[in-house]
Amino acid sequence: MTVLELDEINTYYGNSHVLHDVSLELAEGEVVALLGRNGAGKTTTMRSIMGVTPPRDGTVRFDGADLDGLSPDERNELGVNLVPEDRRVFPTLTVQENLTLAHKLADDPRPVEEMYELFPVLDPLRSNQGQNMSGGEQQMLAVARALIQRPKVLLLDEPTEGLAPVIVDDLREMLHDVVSEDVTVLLSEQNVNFAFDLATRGYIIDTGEIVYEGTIEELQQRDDLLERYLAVSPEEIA
Amino acid sequence: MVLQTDGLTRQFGQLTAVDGVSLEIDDEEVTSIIGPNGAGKTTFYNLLTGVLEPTSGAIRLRSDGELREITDDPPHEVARRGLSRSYQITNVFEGLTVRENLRVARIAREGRTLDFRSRAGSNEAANEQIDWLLELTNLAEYADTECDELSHGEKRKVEIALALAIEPTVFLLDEPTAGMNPTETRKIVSLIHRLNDEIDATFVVTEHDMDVVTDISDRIVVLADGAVLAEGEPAEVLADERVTEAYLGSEAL
Amino acid sequence: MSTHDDSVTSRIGEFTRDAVRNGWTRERCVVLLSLGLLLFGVVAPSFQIYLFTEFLIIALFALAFNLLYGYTGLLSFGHAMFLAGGSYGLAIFLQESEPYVSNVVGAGPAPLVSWVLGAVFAVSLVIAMAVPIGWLSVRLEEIYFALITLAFGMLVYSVIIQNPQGLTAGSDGINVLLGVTEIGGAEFRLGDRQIYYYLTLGIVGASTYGIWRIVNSPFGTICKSIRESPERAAALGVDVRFHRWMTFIVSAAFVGIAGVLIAGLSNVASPYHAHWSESATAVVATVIGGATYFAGPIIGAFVYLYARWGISRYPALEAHWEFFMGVLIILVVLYFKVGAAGGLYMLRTWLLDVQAAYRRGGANAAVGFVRESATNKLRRDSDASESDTGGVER
Amino acid sequence: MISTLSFVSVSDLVIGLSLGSRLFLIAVGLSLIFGVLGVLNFAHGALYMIGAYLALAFTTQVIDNFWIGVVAGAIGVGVIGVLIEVGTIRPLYDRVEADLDQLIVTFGFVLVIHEVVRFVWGSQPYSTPAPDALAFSVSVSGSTFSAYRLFVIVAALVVMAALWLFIRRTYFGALVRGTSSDREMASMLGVDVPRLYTGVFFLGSFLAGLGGALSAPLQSTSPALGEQVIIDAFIIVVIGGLGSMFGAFVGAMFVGLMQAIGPSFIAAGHIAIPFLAMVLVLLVRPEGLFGGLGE
Amino acid sequence: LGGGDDTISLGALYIFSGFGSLYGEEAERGYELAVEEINNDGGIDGQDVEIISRDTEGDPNAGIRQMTSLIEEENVDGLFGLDSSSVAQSIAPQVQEYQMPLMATHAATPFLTSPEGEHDNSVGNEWVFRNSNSLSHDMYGAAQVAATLELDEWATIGPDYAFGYETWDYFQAYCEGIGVDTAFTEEQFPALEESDYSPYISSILDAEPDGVITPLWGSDLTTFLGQAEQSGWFDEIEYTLFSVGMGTDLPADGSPLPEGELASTRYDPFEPDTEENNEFRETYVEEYDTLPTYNAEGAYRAVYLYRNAIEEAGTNADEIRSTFEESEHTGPVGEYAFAPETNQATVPAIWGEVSYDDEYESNVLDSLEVSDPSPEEMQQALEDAGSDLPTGV
Ligand SMILES: Nc1ncnc2c1ncn2[C@@H]1O[C@H](COP(=O)(O)OP(=O)(O)OP(=O)(O)O)[C@@H](O)[C@H]1O
Ligand SMILES: Nc1ncnc2c1ncn2[C@@H]1O[C@H](COP(=O)(O)OP(=O)(O)OP(=O)(O)O)[C@@H](O)[C@H]1O
Ligand SMILES: [Mg+2]
Ligand SMILES: [Mg+2]
Repeated sequence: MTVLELDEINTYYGNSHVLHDVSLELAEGEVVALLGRNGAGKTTTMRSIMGVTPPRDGTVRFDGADLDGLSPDERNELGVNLVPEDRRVFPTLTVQENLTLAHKLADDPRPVEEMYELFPVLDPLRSNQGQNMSGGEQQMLAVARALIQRPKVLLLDEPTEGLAPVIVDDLREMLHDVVSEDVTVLLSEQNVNFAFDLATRGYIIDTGEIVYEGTIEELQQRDDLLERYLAVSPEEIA
Repeated sequence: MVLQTDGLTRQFGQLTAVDGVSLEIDDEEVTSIIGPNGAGKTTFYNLLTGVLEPTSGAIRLRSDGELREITDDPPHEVARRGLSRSYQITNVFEGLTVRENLRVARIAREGRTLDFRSRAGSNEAANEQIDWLLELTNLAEYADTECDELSHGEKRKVEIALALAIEPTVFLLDEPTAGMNPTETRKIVSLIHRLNDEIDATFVVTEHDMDVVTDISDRIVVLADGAVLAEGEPAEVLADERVTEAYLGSEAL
Repeated sequence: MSTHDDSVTSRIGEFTRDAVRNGWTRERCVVLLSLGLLLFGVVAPSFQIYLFTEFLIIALFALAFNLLYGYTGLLSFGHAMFLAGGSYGLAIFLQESEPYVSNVVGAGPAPLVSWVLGAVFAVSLVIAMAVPIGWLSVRLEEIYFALITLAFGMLVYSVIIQNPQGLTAGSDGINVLLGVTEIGGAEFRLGDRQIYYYLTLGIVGASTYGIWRIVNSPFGTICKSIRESPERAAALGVDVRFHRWMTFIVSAAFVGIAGVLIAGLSNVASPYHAHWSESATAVVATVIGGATYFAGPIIGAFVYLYARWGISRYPALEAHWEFFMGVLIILVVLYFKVGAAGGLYMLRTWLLDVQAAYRRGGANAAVGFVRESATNKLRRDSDASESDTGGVER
Repeated sequence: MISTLSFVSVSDLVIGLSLGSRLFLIAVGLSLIFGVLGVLNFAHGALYMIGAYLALAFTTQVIDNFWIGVVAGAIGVGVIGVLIEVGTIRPLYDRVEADLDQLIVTFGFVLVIHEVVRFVWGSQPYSTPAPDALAFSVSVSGSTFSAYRLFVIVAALVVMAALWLFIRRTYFGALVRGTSSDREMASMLGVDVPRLYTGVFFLGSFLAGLGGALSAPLQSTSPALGEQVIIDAFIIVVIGGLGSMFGAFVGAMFVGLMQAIGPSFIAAGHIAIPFLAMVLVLLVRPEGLFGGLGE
Repeated sequence: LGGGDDTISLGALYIFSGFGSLYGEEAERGYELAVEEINNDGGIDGQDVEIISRDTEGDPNAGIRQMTSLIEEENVDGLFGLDSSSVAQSIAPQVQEYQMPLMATHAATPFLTSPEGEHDNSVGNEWVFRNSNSLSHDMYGAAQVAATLELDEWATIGPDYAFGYETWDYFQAYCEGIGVDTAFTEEQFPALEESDYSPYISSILDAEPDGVITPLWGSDLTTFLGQAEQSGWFDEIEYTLFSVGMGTDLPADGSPLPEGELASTRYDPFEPDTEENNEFRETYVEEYDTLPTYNAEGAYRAVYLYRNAIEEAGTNADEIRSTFEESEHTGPVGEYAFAPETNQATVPAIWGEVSYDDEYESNVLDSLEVSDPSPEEMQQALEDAGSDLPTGV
């Protein structure tokens, strides 16, 4: 069943037209990768879904309902969560407050303590302010803050950026678990291997247009696409 | 030796973020500092550049041919003495165009910050330098775009260009390729190689991308819990059991 | 002027035709504007000259304020203290030393010489104030900077009110009268409406040019970088605090010049000039004009002063002028995203587009363009969020 | 002129606390709105003035009941605050220079409110009688005070306690600090930002109105009422720490006591004392005595 | 806009915004009443009179801009008004240059009618007139009152600006000059718009003076009164002299001055008991439902001064000026003239005991019998006190 559907959306920043007729579909419980080079429009797509930069035309549907006109918080209410690429942890709130705030705002949240189990690194930092954390710690907190709200659709914008390899391993596993709980994930990544490990289907976006759509297996075979749009050479695919 | 730290320590309350780090960075070397998240890498940079004051320990930098203590110097003086950095969390002049961003660096570099009289951008030599940097970092296309209109990866390149622009003796790059796509990453790697070869620049780089680390490093330092866990030739360090466990995980060779 | 009248008019005609044909280059605009300003002093009704002189002075005040705010990112809520510094500097100098000057240079040129010396003294006084006050204030940023400058401003205000050593005449203020100067048989009164207008025009013009050069100099570029990210600027080798301090002093010095001029215009140095509400004038003018544009504060000062004047001409409005000014301020802020200057800038771009359409396809094309852009605008306004930042000519 | 004092007399203390209490009622709303919106609300003093006028109107012009006047003043001003926020502050949130634009709008409202009040009530000062139940004097160690003055001190303490509980209970502090530091992220996590802001504006304005209404029997009510007081409130908020409720309390009491003691030490300079204190605090501890500590 | 040919236009400069706006409102009532009467009565030589009023904002800078606009844009035939002494002092030299008559109706500083050169601050000139009495009159009266009270110690509490300080200076000088044997002790000058006078009140009570003179006005006075009452002021201080306490504000207020205290005013609606005054008072009460204040009366009388002058001499500014100078005038305050050199109207200050009048729901004064001083006596008093202050009369 389709949970999230983008139908020919066009998004602008002021006068500059960034997304051109982008269409996507996410079925329940699947992990879909959104790949493309820097500036291709991945973040903009996610912001369009979340409603922070709503598309000027085209529709975003969630569970069949048109999201047009809904504010980000209303979309969050429906179960959409975005982990932004620049992390955006609340700088003056402590780790505990960041988590508790997200917890209190959700209808059916996970317990706060569960997050510390998922990310043991955060445990000793409970009373550290967001602004005083290392880059990787912030990244983990950002992911935890989204997960705690038990989202239906999770938009992950480059979640592995700045994470140590061991932590990337952990994250991979964790997302596996998360997906098994029927969470639908849209994942944007520069770390192609990470995306390939998790996703079942993928889209490639380039200069604001979807140029490819297919399963990951197919994509892994398409050296031409990988090279042209993702600039990875086949040997780099583990 | 261009840069030396001596028992450098920094505490935040109970936490010792950097714990007695003594390092010597040699001329023309590329040193990678790796370590788990929260190991203290960025804090170490903040200490070197004068943003944070060490709880104890000393920092010495070679400038004008001799090793000088810079432990208590404020950031701008450290920069003037030849230590330049890029930020892990992008920190560029958002409201300025890419070209203006670089111009700021050039003006600072040339010590013309109090020049009221000439026109900004009228200095031909500086302009050439800026154009060269734009080419080098693949930003020419965005030269006249304001940074707040760039995507994340594009801004990352401005971040590096800024660090390069002040022609330091030592470059401190904090996760330079984070958020860049593979082509760009490769370009940054070759850029580091090139500068290292051509102008004998010294680099200290932190990275979580192991391909980059193995490619560029002459030497690797592993930090864990603020202290040096291992140090030495890349192959040797990466083969270290402790390093695999604390940091590399499945990326281990 | 009279002998070249024909050629001047023909040249103005030439310019105008050129301007229409080739678009408005910056140089041409400046030349036309200067001519207009020079003519203004001759042809305008006397009161309009007065009002315009006041506008020029307030424009300089706001412009100097914006050097600190718009370019360096520091909002000062106490800049009026330097306005007062300038006007009291002049007033006190004239009061205390005019007789001595007269002894030295003779009674004829004394008023002019005293004024010049007084102006120099006043600006030096302002700089002497700005050095320590700035040194302390630039330790703080953002709202804290605004508040500490407010505090210093009010301290200066209360010092003036307390009449230290009988220097400031307390709440009454000091009358400033610019006497008749006589040099080589020629007699003129510096305070004469027209003479004072040209004097102000010259000084404000030169100061504006000076500020324009400063914001476009390497110094100005560094200011902008500090506005955007002080940490990054420091990491590149900029001594941020020192640079802010210097900008503070430069800005104060220009405000001091405005203070000297305002004292001569209204013939009084009054404590009112130091009050925070006077600082607010610069802030309001800058905001309604558009802080991101160099000319923003000038346009804002114009709107502010002429709106006030316009209201005063209608007794029904004058009786409740604060209400109308308040509504005006609210509306301008609400409906002009980047201030009135931004509005003008967009209008200009739009007119040029219309012109281009006209040139491409005649009147029909132009009308078509107008219609299209109107519908586009309506559509864009209905978009929920749009991060159009404007700010073209920082 | 220095008079010999046995440090601080009881009467100075009572006067200082009562001064501080009224200042607190104004400053706390100002601080609250600043903490959330990042806007120094210049119209806060004008809102306080409306509160005083509404109390006056209910006490002497409409129904002769001071307490109803207080309630009406607080709620009425709260509603006016909501109208201002929804109509003119909210459209500016997404501006580049939102803070300053909003500040200027509130400045515009100072002028507008001022004229509207003058239109309705004229410029002449009014005095509001204290409620009958409190219209008697109390003698404290030789000095005479009205019972109402003491009541205001109690009222301020009650407000402080109520706010404290409210903030603790609702996780309001974190919500507010998080939202004010990153509005977009907060909305992505489910914060209805406009509603939160309107709510905060209501609360802040409500407190201003309450302060004005409660102060009415202590001073004359005239259109210029809020002008001086807003500057005092700024000082307090800075000394206490912007956005800190407890700071506002301590700052208000501090300034109140200083104003009470000041005149006995220095013949003039009452304007200067609070400003000097503010400069000192800013230089030594820029975030204010209780700023940056969280709530 | 502007004064056309068929109307006589006069420019009114008052404070209409901010703290002092009550003055503008009161003055407006006064001059509007005058205009209505005059125009109903056929105008001035058949021409309607029109008042163009402008707000000085109490700011010299704004005041001068408004004055310039009135003269140059509106072509007024004369100016009147001015509440703030600092505005008046900066405008005075200007009207001389414009050769434009100015009838000050309120601003009370003696320096306004002290010929330029007499004292550092003097700004008087032949174009500036004042039809109300000045602070100097008021304080001479206060000194006379003090002489009859024979108290040992006097203190003051006044607003922190020139008016507050000048009041205290003149009071001391005149007391010394006419030989009042007393000491001057505590002085307190709280800021304008002070919201709580308690600290100042307690400072004064601590000093235990027998009498206090206070020139507080407007909402400051109202605030002060409430707080003084609550601190037991009126039990402890024998006499409080409210200089111009019967000012603009009190008649309209619910908290009048305590009965039995002493106060002064620039105009008393019941004194002199002439037909002119009674008629003015009754018309005014009918129109505005409150007793006229001195600011209303001053503005009212200024319009009549212009009417009389223009009917006699036409709209030539110089002629108007000399008519002011030469004639005897009459108005609600009684008969008066403008003293030569100073152009100060010979209207004495009125001191009296405060009582409450049920009919008008307002405070009224029961005048004290004090003699009208001549300018020479006042001059003598200041000289005897060794003061360099000008009398301004
Ligand atoms: N605020 C903005 N204003 C104008 N243009 C913008 C803005 N943000 C992004 N853009 C432009 O929109 C395009 C798409 O940006 P987007 O951030 O969606 O890319 P991305 O695929 O996420 O890239 P990256 O991998 O670098 O994060 C880029 O060309 C960028 O320059
Ligand atoms: N100002 C501070 N106050 C308190 N703790 C801090 C502060 N700055 C950093 N820390 C803590 O110090 C530790 C080291 O942080 P640092 O940023 O140096 O890590 P890092 O090695 O750069 O990590 P990453 O790879 O994630 O960027 C972290 O646990 C961080 O939370
Ligand atoms: Mg992106
Ligand atoms: Mg780091």
